[in-house]
Amino acid sequence: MSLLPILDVVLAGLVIGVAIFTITARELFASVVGYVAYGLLLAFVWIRLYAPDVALTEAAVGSGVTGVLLITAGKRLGALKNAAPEAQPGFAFKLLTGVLAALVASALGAVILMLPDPPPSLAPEAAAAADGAGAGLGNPITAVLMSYRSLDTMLEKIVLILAVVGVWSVGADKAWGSAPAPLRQQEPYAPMVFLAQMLAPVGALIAIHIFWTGANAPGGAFQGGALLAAMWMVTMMARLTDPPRIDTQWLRVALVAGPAVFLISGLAGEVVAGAFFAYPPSLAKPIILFIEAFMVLSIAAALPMLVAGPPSERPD
Amino acid sequence: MTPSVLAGLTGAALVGFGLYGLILHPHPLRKLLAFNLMGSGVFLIFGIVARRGASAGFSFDPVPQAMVITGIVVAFAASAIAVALILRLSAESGHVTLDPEVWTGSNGGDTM
Amino acid sequence: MNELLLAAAGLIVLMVAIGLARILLGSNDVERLMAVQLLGTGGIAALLLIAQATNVPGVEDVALGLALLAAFASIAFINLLDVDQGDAEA
Amino acid sequence: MIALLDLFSIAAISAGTFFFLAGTVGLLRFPDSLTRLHALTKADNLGLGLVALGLIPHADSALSALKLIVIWVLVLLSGGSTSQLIGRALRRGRK
Repeated sequence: MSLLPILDVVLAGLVIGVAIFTITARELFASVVGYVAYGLLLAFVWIRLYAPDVALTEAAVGSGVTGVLLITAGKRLGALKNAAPEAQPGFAFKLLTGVLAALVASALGAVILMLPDPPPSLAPEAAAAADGAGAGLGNPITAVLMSYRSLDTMLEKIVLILAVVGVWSVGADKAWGSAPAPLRQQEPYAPMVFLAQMLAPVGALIAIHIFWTGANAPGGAFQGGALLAAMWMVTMMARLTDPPRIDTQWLRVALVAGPAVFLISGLAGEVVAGAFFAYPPSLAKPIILFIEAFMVLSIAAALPMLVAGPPSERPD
Repeated sequence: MTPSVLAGLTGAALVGFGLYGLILHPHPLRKLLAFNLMGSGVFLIFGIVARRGASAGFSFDPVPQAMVITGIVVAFAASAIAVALILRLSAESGHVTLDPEVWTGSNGGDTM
Repeated sequence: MNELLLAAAGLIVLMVAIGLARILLGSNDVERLMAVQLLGTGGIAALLLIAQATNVPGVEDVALGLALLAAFASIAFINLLDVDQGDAEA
Repeated sequence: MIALLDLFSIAAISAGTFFFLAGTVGLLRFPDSLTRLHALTKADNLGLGLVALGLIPHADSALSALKLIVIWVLVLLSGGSTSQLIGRALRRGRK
């Protein structure tokens, strides 16, 4: 195992190198390309930390979907090539900022080197809670998300809905109810249509698989939902579909379904099992999978709508 | 140096770079990108806490990991709102900048 | 065997890193995109090798997800490049 | 039998690593973007394919072996199509 530390150092160096490129690149496009590469690399770091669940989420949401959000925004700003050159800060200010950033980074580094030993851990507690309520889940992270910290997870779904509402409400008044602008203006080129047609069904299958195995193995509702969202966006970018009108009934139902089912299950737990978000032990696994299925739906609907942006005035 | 400590120090460095970019870049989307970079550094530091929880008779501490997953999604939602606001602001003001002096002052010098 | 897998993974990561550094630092947008594609593929290969050597379970699923996302990112960038190259607005 | 399979793995993974090497060298040394694209596709198609092939004998189950193949097919599909699109972007850029 002598090669592994070297590999880790190379990986860390790469992550930092690409991060520096992302910050210092002159153009927005190059910077976003760097950011997506950075997200992929970070996913490998997470794998090395034995966190495949986080790796998948980081790659899907942190890198992939955020990257698409930024380049779509850049395209809409029409300012990819010139990044407001008139407001370049002076040298003294740069130096001061550099010193401040270095101070913050070294303070954090010092804290990391001085972390308490033995480390405090909620693992036993979480394991106990998961054993009680989320029995039958082989993946402790899914158990934590759906049982031990289920209120957090539900509120986080509500944050997603609030974000969609926030993005929609930024649009112009007269555009309300219409569809967001399509992710591509002109007719797509044939290979892209082909790729989207091939990729989307396979990708949807893989997304559902990752959601399903999430009960016992790395994966889960977040990762599956994000992949499904990515596949929907692929079809939008190839103009196989366009973003739906924001007053469409099914869209709104899909957005609200996840948190609603979650909340109802939580309230039902109050009645059946005696506590908010308590599941009857014998039924815990099916109930959790049932809730997660609706969460996948909501995430898959919310992420593309966040990327597509507010409704546009043009009647597309 | 264990992989965890190395990843933690990487995270600390990322926070530093992100902060630098966040303060210095005039372009709002670049600021947002730097902010996301900073966030992922914080998540990484959180992640090594999860990894260190490994010694408590568990292969890792699932609680911080689950929170990082939640955090990544919330960070994305916040970024999406920020992007919507930036787009609206520049559509209204005609300038791609957050500097109030540029868009309240003379309306010459279109930066688009 | 494990040592060998790690050596192969290390070599691939190193290669991809060199390519990435060179292309990111000085070239045009299309070549940057190519470098990221190489990073995705090489990264998936290295991931599979390292996972085999260190016994992290369930990594095939992560690799599947990464393969999907690499394609997704490429499509998004090309979508943008087309516009950059001046396709007439429909 | 086990030794034979190991030998197969070693051969396939070494060959795969070689193609990554070749792809990177090509990406760095070839004179223009189109030839670099050519080098890149070798790493995509053959490099990852051979590595996946070499790992199949070590897969835990038939399902994970299948997943390795699907990963390769996905990369083939997206690599081939995006290369087309990149090539087109390059051609249009040159005009």
